[in-house]
Amino acid sequence: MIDILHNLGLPVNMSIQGARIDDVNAIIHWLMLILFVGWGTFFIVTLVKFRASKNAKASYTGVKSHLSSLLEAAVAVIEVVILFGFAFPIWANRVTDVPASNESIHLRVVAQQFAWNIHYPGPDGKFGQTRVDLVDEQENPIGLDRASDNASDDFITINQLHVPVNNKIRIDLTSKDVIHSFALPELRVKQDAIPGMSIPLHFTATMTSEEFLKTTVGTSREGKGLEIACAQLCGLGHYRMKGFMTVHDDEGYQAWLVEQAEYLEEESGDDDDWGDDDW
Amino acid sequence: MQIPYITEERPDTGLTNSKLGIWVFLASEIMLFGGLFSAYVFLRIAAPEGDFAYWGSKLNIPMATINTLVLISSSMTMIMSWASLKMKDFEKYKMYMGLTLLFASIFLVIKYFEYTGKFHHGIYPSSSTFMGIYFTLTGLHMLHIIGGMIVMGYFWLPFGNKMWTTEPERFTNRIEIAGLYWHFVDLVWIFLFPILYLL
Amino acid sequence: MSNDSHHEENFLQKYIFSVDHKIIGIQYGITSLMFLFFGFCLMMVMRWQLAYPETPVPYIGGLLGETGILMPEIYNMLGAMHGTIMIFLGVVPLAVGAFGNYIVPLQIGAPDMAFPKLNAASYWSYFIGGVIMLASFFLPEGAARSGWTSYPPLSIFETGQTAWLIGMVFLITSSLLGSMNIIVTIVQLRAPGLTWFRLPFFVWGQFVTAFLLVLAFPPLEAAAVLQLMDRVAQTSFFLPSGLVYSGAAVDVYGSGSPLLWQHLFWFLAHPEVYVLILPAMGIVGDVIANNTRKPLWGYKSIVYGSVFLGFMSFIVWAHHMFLTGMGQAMSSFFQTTTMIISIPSVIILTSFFISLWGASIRFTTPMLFALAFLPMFGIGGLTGLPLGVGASDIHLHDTYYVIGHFHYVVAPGTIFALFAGIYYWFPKMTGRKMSEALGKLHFWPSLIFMNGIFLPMFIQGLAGVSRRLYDGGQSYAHAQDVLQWNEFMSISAFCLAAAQIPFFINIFVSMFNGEKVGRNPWQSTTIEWSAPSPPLPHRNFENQVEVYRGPYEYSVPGADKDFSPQTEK
Amino acid sequence: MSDHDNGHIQEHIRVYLTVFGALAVLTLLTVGVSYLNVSSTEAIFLALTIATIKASLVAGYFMHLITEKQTIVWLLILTFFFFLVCMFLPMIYDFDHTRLS
Ligand code: HEA
Ligand code: HEA
Ligand code: CUA
Ligand SMILES: [Cu+2]
Repeated sequence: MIDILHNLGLPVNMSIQGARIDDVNAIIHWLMLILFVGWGTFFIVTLVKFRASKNAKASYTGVKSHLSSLLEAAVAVIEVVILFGFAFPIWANRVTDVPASNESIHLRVVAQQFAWNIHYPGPDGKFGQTRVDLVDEQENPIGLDRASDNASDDFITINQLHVPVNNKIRIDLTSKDVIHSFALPELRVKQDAIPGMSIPLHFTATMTSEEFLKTTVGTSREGKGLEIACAQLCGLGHYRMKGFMTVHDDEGYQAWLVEQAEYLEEESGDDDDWGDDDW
Repeated sequence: MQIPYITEERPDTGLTNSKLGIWVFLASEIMLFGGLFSAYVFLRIAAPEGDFAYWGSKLNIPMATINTLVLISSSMTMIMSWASLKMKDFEKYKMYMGLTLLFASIFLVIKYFEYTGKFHHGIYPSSSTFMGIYFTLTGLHMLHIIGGMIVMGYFWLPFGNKMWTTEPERFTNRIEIAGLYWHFVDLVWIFLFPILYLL
Repeated sequence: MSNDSHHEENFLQKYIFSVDHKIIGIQYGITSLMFLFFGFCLMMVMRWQLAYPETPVPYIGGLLGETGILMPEIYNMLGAMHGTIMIFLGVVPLAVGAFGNYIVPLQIGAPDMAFPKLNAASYWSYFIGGVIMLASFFLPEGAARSGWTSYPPLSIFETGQTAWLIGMVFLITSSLLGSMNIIVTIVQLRAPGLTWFRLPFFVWGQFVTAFLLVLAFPPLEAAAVLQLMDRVAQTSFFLPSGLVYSGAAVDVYGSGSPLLWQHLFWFLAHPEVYVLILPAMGIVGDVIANNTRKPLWGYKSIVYGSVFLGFMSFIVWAHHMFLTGMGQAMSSFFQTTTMIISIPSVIILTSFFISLWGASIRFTTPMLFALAFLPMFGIGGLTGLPLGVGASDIHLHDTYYVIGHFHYVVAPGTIFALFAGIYYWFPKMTGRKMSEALGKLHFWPSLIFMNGIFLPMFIQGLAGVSRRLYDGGQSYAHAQDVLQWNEFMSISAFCLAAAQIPFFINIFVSMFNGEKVGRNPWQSTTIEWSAPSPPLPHRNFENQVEVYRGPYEYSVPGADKDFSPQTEK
Repeated sequence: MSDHDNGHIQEHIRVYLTVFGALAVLTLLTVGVSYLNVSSTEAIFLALTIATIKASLVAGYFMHLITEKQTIVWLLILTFFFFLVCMFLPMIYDFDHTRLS
């Protein structure tokens, strides 16, 4: 059923949530198509049939039956079905089934002009504190307070989101400056990042990046991996506020975590200006 | 063809044009202040606990109470000036309208002292969200007062009220319309006073 | 007012500072067409950049800087101003200011608007607002660049927004004055015998629209004042605590909320979109009845439908905000109201369709535009449904799908209806008919190219391409598959521009050389056609009109001609 | 109301004066109440109730709403409804956002 939309451009879906979103999308588009074709046929038939050159005298009363009311009622009923059958449950899943920290991979994303800062809690699974006065665009973009509890093993990547496949991922989303919108088109994830608010979102990827890349073979996007897009106008760099996303298998993810932990180690080694020698 | 129903009422609606016009205008004013009141509530909820109350306590309640009374009095003199016209007593109208203008000016003077008092203490709209909304709401209300004073002043001065001799009915209607506006401004203050000063 | 038409008026009084609703209507019309044209030009520059990113813009490149390449900040300015100009300076003034002003008093048999001086004030307030908006391009700060929605905090940090806000205050004032006037005029100045259900549908459309403007615009005015305070008095109504902007903590009190703006903005802007469509539907209704030579089918349900539409439009605004973190209860509420509001639109559209059955359809130019409105609005409206369902909006929000959705309703929808109105009422305004041949030359290419621009947007939107992208999606991987459409759409847009040339010529040629026609060239029933063309200054009709029947009494059985005007016994 | 005779008006004037008195008293009352030691919900409730009473007096008598024509009453009911909708907006923020912190 979704094929028709895929052919119209809907990207390959690679998340559990996305499948259901695609279902609604397909159903609504079918409804739209049927209505449009139905009405359109009626429209064209009347235009031809009742043109003045053929039908010189109009009828004062016109159509007598009230079939159309039935049709309107039918549209209303279908809408009710879509709402109660799909839309509400999906939304409920989106906002009330947010997994807790301990049953998911829990990350924070702090958007800023024009980058995505991704805050990993490290092995302890707990985030350190952040403070506005510690923000330093070069060295500490989210103002992480290394001295606070749980902060020592936290690490931050810029524009690099790494997650494991088939795991519940939870992201707490916020922004430092203006409103951005965190979008992963292939996972059907989109959520505004609003300063002053921290909004949770969650998803489960069903494909690794590698598998995904195979699906793109032969298309114009061949070889281009997954990306984080910004969907809300956020200034003149909005169009290039792009992040990269990698979905690993479990081993790959663990390996990546270890690698990050090593970086952290190295950096905290020379404490006068850390990170300086790496770049 | 003339525009009908300027002085006499349209039979089926029972209204003159300007009567309906001012009420539609007031409806839009209700929504204007509605938007601001809802912003006030919104911001109050968003602000840290007790923030609004803390800044609110910096306002001067006695001055505002006097101002409330002044404004109520001006509303009363306003309606009396209309009633005087209804009784064809132009001299009384002049007196009551003059009083209304006087009360309105007193209101502005007191507000002036309130504002400058705040400025002297280094309190500006940017000092806190509460102060921001306080200055915005009262400032906008003050603009309404000034607008009303201009209109009423015009009807009070000789060149504005010479219509009384030619078309007394129409002039009386105009005063009624101006009055409706003025009472509305009063009514807004009746809500502003508790939500800004007392809560 | 002193409307004794005997005393001589000089040129200024007669054509510039006139208080005659017809002159004001025409002033509105000319000004708003120029703004539409200007908004169109801005968009063409944008479309050039989208099709050929970072290549110098031909002809006017010199205006954009040395290289002639459109820079991102200018792209954002053009985008914001295209939206603002098209909506607030183009379509609303044309639909409400021009048609509302010119036609409503005539259709209800009134000598003028209820408050002629306010009417003039409304026009001049609009004019000043427009000048401020245009002037903002030449200010050192430049024009607004945070979208027509002006979401804070961006709009507070970016330059150029102050002029936008001040301009908006003038435009809002203008709309308020204008719509107060329309409400009072319709309630008070209906000719004897013209009961509510004898009003042409166009008047109903204007009536509901006027209510939307009067009640929905003030909250935006409030919001504009608050944003102005944030910008000039350093308050922080829309700025939360703890912001860091370009590397430094923002020095304000904080504790505000960016969402407050969104709520107040959409509280206006959703009703606003029905402001764009209701007058258009009104025009379409009138034109269809006239050219089918039969009454509108289900007139009453159309009227109730539009009243209900107006009412509901106040309680759906948050469907623009599903992704701001809305919880279950609220999103369910707004999804439900959004679905409910689609029903009256379906009813109105269905009635229009059914009106065609049994008709004797004349394919005049206004009728062609009105007919094209139906499926085009159909596409636009139907694509509103997946946006109104939260689940599918997750994928479609802020993509080109949204752009496609609303352009279908406003461009081949409203703009076409307004074209229909211009062709239809031109004879009333000038006493001459517009050329049918040029009209058709205008219609067919416009129809084709409109679809050429906007259909591919759905494809791009489904692929997930965000809107407001300076490079049209070049830098994003997921856009690669649909990028080829950009050039196609842009070329269609340039062709659409070319397709407006016959229209332009038609207006000027017909004004002076068009076929002279009598009072009622379309053999119509509504009251405006019983006035001379153009109607008499300051009084419209020779005598007080009286009304004896409903608005669309065409082909009444037993009547001697196929139309029975409302003013004839 | 153009056919009012003087007697009627005299009666109206008495009403106006009474209303004025009531407004003054209520103003003092609301100030007095604000010094009471009640919880903030109660304080809000009291202050708004008194304000509403005052506003109704002004609207009803000074603005003649109680004897006003149907058209205007309906206009105001409609406006008031949308006013309430507008007031509903902060509530949305308050209790139905999936925000943390
Ligand atoms: C005239 C303007 C107009 C109109 C009439 C509409 C009508 C509708 N709109 Fe649209 N909308 C806009 C202008 C308009 N909109 C604009 C400008 C925006 C974007 C703002 C921005 O972000 O910049 C927007 C955005 C927008 C969104 C937000 C999207 C997002 O940002 O994620 C939503 C979501 O619910 C929505 C829904 C709807 C719905 C359900 C209708 C319904 O009322 C539609 C009902 C109509 C129908 C259901 C069609 C019925 C007809 C038929 C069925 C006949 C078919 C005919 C033939 C086949 C011949 N609109
Ligand atoms: C009424 C509203 C309206 C109208 C009619 C249009 C008309 C058009 N719009 Fe626009 N548009 C918006 C409202 C409108 N738009 C809004 C609100 C936005 C969002 C802005 C934002 O992101 O903030 C937008 C954004 C927008 C974008 C997306 C930009 C982006 O996201 O980066 C694009 C891209 O192609 C676009 C294109 C077009 C095109 C090709 C037309 C064409 O259909 C134009 C057709 C125009 C005409 C046919 C008018 C012709 C009139 C004349 C020629 C007059 C003749 C003059 C005389 C006789 C004197 N518009
Ligand atoms: Cu960040 Cu757009
Ligand atoms: Cu909407």
